[in-house]
Amino acid sequence: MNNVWQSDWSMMAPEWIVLAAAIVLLVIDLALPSDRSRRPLAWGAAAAAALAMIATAAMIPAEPASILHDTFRLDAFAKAFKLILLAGGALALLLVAEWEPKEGSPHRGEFAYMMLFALLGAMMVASSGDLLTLFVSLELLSVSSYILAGLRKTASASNEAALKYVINGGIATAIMLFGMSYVFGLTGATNLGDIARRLQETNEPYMLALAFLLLLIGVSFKLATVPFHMWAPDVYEGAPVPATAFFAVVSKTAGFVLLLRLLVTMFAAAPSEGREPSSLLLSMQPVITILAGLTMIIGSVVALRQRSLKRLLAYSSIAHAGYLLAGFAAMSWAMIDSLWMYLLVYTLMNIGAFAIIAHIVNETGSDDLDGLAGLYRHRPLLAAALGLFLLSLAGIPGTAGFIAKLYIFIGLVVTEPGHYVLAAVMAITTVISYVYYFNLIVQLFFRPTFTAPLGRLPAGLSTAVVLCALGTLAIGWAPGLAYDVLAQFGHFGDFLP
Amino acid sequence: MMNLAWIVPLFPLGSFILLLLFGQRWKQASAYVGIAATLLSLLLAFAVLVDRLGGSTYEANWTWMTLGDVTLTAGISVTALNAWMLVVVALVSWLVHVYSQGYMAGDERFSTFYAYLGLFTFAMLGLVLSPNLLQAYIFWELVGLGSFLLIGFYFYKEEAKAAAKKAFIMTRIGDVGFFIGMMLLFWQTNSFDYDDIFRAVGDGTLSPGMTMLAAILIFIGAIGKSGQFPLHTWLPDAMEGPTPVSALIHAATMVAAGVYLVAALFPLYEASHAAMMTVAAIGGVTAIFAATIGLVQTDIKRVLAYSTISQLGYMMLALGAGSYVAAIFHLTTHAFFKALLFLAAGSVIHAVHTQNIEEMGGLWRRLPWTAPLFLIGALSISGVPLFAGFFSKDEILAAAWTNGPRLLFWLAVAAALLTSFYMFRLFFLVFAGKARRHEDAHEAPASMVAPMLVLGVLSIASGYMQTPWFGSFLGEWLTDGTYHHEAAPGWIAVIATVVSLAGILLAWLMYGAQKMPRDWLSARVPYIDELLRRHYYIDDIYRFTVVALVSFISRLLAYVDRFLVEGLARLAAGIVGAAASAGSRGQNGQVQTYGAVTVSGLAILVVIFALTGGYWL
Amino acid sequence: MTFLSLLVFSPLLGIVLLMFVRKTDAKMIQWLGTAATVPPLILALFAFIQSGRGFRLEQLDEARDWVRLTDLPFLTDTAYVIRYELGIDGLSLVFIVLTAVLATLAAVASMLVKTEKKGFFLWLLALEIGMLGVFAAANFVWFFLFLEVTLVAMFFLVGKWGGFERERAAYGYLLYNGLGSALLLVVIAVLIARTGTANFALLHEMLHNPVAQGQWIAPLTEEGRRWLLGGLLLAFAVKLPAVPLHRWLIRVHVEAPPPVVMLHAGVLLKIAAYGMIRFGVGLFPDEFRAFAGAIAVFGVINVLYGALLALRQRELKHVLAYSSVSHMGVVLIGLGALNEAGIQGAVFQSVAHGLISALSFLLVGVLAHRMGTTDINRLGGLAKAMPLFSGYLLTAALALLGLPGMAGFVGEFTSFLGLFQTKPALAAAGALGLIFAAVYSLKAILDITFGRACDRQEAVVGWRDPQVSAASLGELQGGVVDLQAKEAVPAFILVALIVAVGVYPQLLAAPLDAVVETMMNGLGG
Amino acid sequence: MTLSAYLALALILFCIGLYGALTKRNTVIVLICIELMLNAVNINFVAFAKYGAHPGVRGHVFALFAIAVAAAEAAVGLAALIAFYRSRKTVQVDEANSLKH
Repeated sequence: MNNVWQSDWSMMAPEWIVLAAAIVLLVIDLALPSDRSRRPLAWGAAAAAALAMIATAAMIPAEPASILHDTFRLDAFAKAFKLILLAGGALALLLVAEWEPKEGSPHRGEFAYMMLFALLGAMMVASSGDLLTLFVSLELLSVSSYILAGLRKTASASNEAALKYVINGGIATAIMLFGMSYVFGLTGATNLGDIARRLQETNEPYMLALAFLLLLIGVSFKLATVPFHMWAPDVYEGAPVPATAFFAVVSKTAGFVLLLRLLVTMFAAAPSEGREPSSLLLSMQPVITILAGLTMIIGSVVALRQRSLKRLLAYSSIAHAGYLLAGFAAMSWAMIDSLWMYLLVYTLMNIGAFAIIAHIVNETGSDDLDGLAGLYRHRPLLAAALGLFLLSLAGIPGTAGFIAKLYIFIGLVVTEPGHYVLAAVMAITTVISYVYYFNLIVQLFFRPTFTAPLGRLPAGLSTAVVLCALGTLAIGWAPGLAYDVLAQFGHFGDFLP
Repeated sequence: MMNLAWIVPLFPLGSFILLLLFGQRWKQASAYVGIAATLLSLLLAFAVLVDRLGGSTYEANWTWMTLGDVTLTAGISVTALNAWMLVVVALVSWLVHVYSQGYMAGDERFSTFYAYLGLFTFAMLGLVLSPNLLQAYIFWELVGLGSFLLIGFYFYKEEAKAAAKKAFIMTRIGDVGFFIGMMLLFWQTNSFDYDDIFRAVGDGTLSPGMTMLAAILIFIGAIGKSGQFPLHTWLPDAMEGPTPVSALIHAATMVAAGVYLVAALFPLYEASHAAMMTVAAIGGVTAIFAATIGLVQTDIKRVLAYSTISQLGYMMLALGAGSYVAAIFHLTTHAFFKALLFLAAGSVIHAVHTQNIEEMGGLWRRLPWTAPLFLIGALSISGVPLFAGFFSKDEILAAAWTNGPRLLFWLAVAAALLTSFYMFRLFFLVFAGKARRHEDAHEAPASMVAPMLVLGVLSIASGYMQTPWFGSFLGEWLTDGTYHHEAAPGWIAVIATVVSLAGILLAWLMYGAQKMPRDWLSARVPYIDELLRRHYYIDDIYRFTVVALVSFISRLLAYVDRFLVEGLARLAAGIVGAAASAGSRGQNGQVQTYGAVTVSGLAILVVIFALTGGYWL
Repeated sequence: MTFLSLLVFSPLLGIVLLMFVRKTDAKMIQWLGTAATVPPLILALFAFIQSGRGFRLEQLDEARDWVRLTDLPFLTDTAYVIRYELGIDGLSLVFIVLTAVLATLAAVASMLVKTEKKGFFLWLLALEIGMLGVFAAANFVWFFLFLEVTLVAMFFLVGKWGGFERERAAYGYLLYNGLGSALLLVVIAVLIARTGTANFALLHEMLHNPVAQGQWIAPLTEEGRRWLLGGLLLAFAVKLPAVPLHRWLIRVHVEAPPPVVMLHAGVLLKIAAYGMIRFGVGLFPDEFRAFAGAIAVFGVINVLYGALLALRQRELKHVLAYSSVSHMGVVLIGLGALNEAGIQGAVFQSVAHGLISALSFLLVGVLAHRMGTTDINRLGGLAKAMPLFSGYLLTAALALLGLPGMAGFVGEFTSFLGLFQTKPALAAAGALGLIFAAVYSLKAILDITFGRACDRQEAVVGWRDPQVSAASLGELQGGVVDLQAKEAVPAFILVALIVAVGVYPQLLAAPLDAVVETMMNGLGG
Repeated sequence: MTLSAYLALALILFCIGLYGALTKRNTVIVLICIELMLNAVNINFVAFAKYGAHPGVRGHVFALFAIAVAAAEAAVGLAALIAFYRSRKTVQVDEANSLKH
């Protein structure tokens, strides 16, 4: 084993960039006079995330490798998902830059670097090869997120959101950690590869299954899927919009990364007590299927009754988590591919939508969906962009949302036997989701306006909106762009250690 | 000339199109377009007929549509029957075109009238030239269209609207029978061509059952179009149309199309005794049935309409009795004398501006041309010897005697009696007696009288085509010389003469000389009178059965549609909505509840796992 | 060749140009919007004429790389490659010509739309792209893509420019059709997943050639195929629509602006017929046989149900809506017959109903504009004041009831001809619909045009169409204006087409013949 | 002492913590109960490290990390609670219910 100092630290270049940026910003924030605007700090953070993204992209051709006793892995999976995390993070930071709550934004500097820390945690999750680093980086993400949720110190909704987030997050951490302790107990190892190997020889199926279920429930907190989805609407509603966008996108992506790293790596080959000799993961497929179905149904049905845009998107994100979980539940060869594609698209369309909602909240102080009424009349381009994101969220062809959803569908039915019920549930919930997405479109385009015209979109938001819109359209009409990138990762053949 | 027969219908079609496009501009001159077009048709039709006299037939087909390996064709065929009908139709049509110039003068939709006439003539000529059932069906419906348009010509009258609608729908009912029969024949023989169908009938490809079914179904079409019982009710109402239209369409040509159709398909019918009996029975019943109603009508045109129905029944009876020639013979003579009667009636209406015969009287002297011509028509239809109707009716009675059931023969005789009675009741009420009103009534212009004159001549002359004395020109010709006149008992002619004269005498006693009280019968059996005046309540029966049933089903379905179908959709939406509300309420803001939900989810999964031992589902 | 791309996307040029027109310049928008529908019309007619002269349509096929979903090593090079593929045959061509013609006429008829014309035309052109694309697509993914473009465009056109209940109608449209589409998407996903291709020709090959079946990525059992076909049929049954899935249609017909209904009834409903023929009969001929009986029964139910309900309606748009249900039943009857006549009949009926309903709704638009209402009870005797209009309306009614010599008859006749050869008793029951068709169309149209003239003020009291009311209320002070030349021209063109198809159906039969024959070979007889 | 005794203890402790976290009204108690759950996990780790199938030091290390993280979480939790208290003047967790439905 090589010495710490002989490790190839350049593999961690993206992480270093983000970490360095976070620390530098922290220092600057402390040093800067309090009357100076912190907006440049957020821009700097976004730039850092973008830089880290470039660094990650530059490493795509590299062979998979690991350092620090295999606790940090840089395989195709890590690179691919880091790209999405960084893209989501950078875009969310653009929202931070234009964050203007009505009580003023004295904590924008903190907002920027805390988000960078959270992003760092999410990136480390993607690269972790060890239960310990996985746990610690996850907690870095979580704890930073709690702070992000409560950043509007004087706003009671924000405080409440943070409190709820912490309490539920704590419970989730405890449950997951409890599961981890059983896995550790069965194998005595913390390295994921070692665990996987030793689990093959274990003869404690019940404890193993219990560990699996504990881990699954723990992870479902991050995913915001049934049964651990209920915190999401409250927290999304109470948190500042950029934080909400971050939770909906980066946190969720990190959750799926965790799901794959943790459950697939460890349990794909673990024995089970099923009818025929198969792996524990496969024997748990029905559970995941049911949870995915419930998530889709609850997310899309309850969204029908929402008036708050943030809350609505929270339920919508639950439904989307259900689609993603369905893609996972299918366990076809397209699983990771389809999740990556969906998460990429999901990031673009969600951040785009949140950027416009952020603008509306900034201008009107409310996120009621009436605020959208008649937007088309004064800000046709803005309305068109939001319409595009909503269509994409609804999975209408010609937008990125369709092509990603199609791939999930294909994954669902390519297995033998196919998951037709899940596909049907997904199809029906998609149609149910039309109701609330198109309800927003109706507000945007059909209804007369009640409120004063919105101001122009500030630079940060418009950058985010333009990037997301271009991405959504480009992937919708030329999905080859995204799939060619995906093909670079060689179907994550090096995923299992 | 026969290869040019396809041009015959095109002249009126051209007239229709031209008048539709330019009629508004040409106004009264439109008549000349129509008259010229039909005259050209008539001349060409004559030429074809003359050509046909040589004995050859002609048939030409063009591809109309290919359906895989089946090719449906459109074409023309000139057979004896077709050529004959062509001339009859073209002739009557031309005469009506001429007549209308006077009758319709001053109407603001004059050109439209001529356009519609052209359309109708086109369709009717096309119908008689059809070499196959499909084409016949197409033109069959198109003549219905012409009839519909012309009945509804006075569109602003509610009665005209209702009559037009009724005419179309009642005939449509029959047409569907035709449609189904035609389709069945195609199913069995893979062809619509008359020749192919006849061949299939001949070589037994078509089973007897199917033959009967198809024949009867097609006959339903004929029932509808020819106003046979029980689909006759539209025809009297159709008198809402202008009178020339009644003459052309609802007396001479279109209503006879049913007879023509059965005649054209005669080999099919001959193959099925049951079908023949159906035709005969319907014809016989209609003949007497309509004649009885005709007794009590007070509208001049309605009397004639019921008389038309009755006479068409005669023709059907002839066909059913197997005498194809008699049917066509009567069709021809009827076309002439009934057209004459209608045109004369039109002239009367033109003069007195009413159709109610109770308000007429003593017009003999005021209408010096019309009255005698009407008399000729009446004599002819009554079957008075030496007039055309006598010969054709005699032929039918003979056929009914030799081939049909006895009952039908006697029904026909009774109908003959009634016919002459109501025709002369009409004649005496209109022309005899004292003038009641209309001192200013005057004779119609020459353009109206001239066609009547021609028809008057034909109403006498046309009978001599087929007489016991001068040979059977028509029969020989229609059957390509294989016709042999079945010697009917001589007394039939005597009986026919006696009953017709008896009818006239009775009418004279009651209405001419007024020796007998008019309410002689109605006073004694008032319910019969009432029954007749209400047309046997047929319309009411329909209203309370078929119409009520359809509207009941329709209302039922409307409820199904609104409550069941829509209800299920709303139920689904309601369930989703209720679930949404429930889910939304479940989200109660209590963070500990959220945790509890999670933990119970976990607990459920663990318990299921523990119970099933990993055997999920 | 890029002919088809040009054909499908040429309205895009109009969309781009329209973006630069001022919102208030109604005249310019109308002119430009109409002009933008002309290029596809010219191209479509050109293709139609050329194919009539023996040009082989396969030469127009286009393919371009679009996306390769995965390049897993165990898959062949062509698996999961979805290409941008357009290609037409006689069947598609017929529908493309129909679309192009109706789109232009609908654009002309849109002059009666007064509010937000710019947006209206943008969506109308988008709708046209979608419709053209649906018929030109040679690939399931692109078919679906274009189908959803029409869905969104229709949602906007109905929801924004419709009557009082427009949003409800738009939602009904969206949800019913969305469900249909979602089901279709599942079927498409299964087909792609199992065979690795979305191309129609390749799919056909994969499904029928035993050698190709060896290349399947996952097996597709007999039962699985039946399920797929069932899903396809159900998806298209929603869009057709078949009773009892028709409620959305009624609302859309009533609420949508008439030019949009022209396209909706004229073309969009036909996508279902096209889909059933192309995918149902084309891809699953053997399985289709098992469904044929049920389809025919549903067809007859549709015919009678629609017709009987149309009898009761006193709102012209309702009558026409239920008559659409009835007429689409004839399409099902043709399909249920599953022979050459039947399938051609289904296509004929589709085209015929397309033309006829376009004519009807063109006139409905004019009527609503002039009288402010389409309530039959409030109208009457219009033939006096508007003779030309009434003539056209009567023509439409006659076409609707299937008068021979007009297109509707050809469709009905051919469909029934097909069914009579397989299920004569059922066909005879369906033929009763012909009677009801005569009753409801004449009842409605004669009550409007014939009889005593209505009091105009009285008629207007019931106006309910906010889009037309503003404009027409002003004109109401004056007398009623008959059909104007610019309105009469599209009506005349439609009548001419209806008569042309009715008199000489070979016009349509010729391009279809080869396609139908190939399908019949697939059916094995 | 056997492994299972420790495991049982940990499980009981975990359940007590969980019960408290879900039922106690005072937020401070709730946070303490969450700490209890995390400590149950630590018992598991240490027990496995000592008596498990593969004894070693990894379990101890993991427990140390878990303690550190738990402390961080508790700190943030209390900070959130203080902020909440400032705006609502209560520490009752069931009164944190303005965001719902």
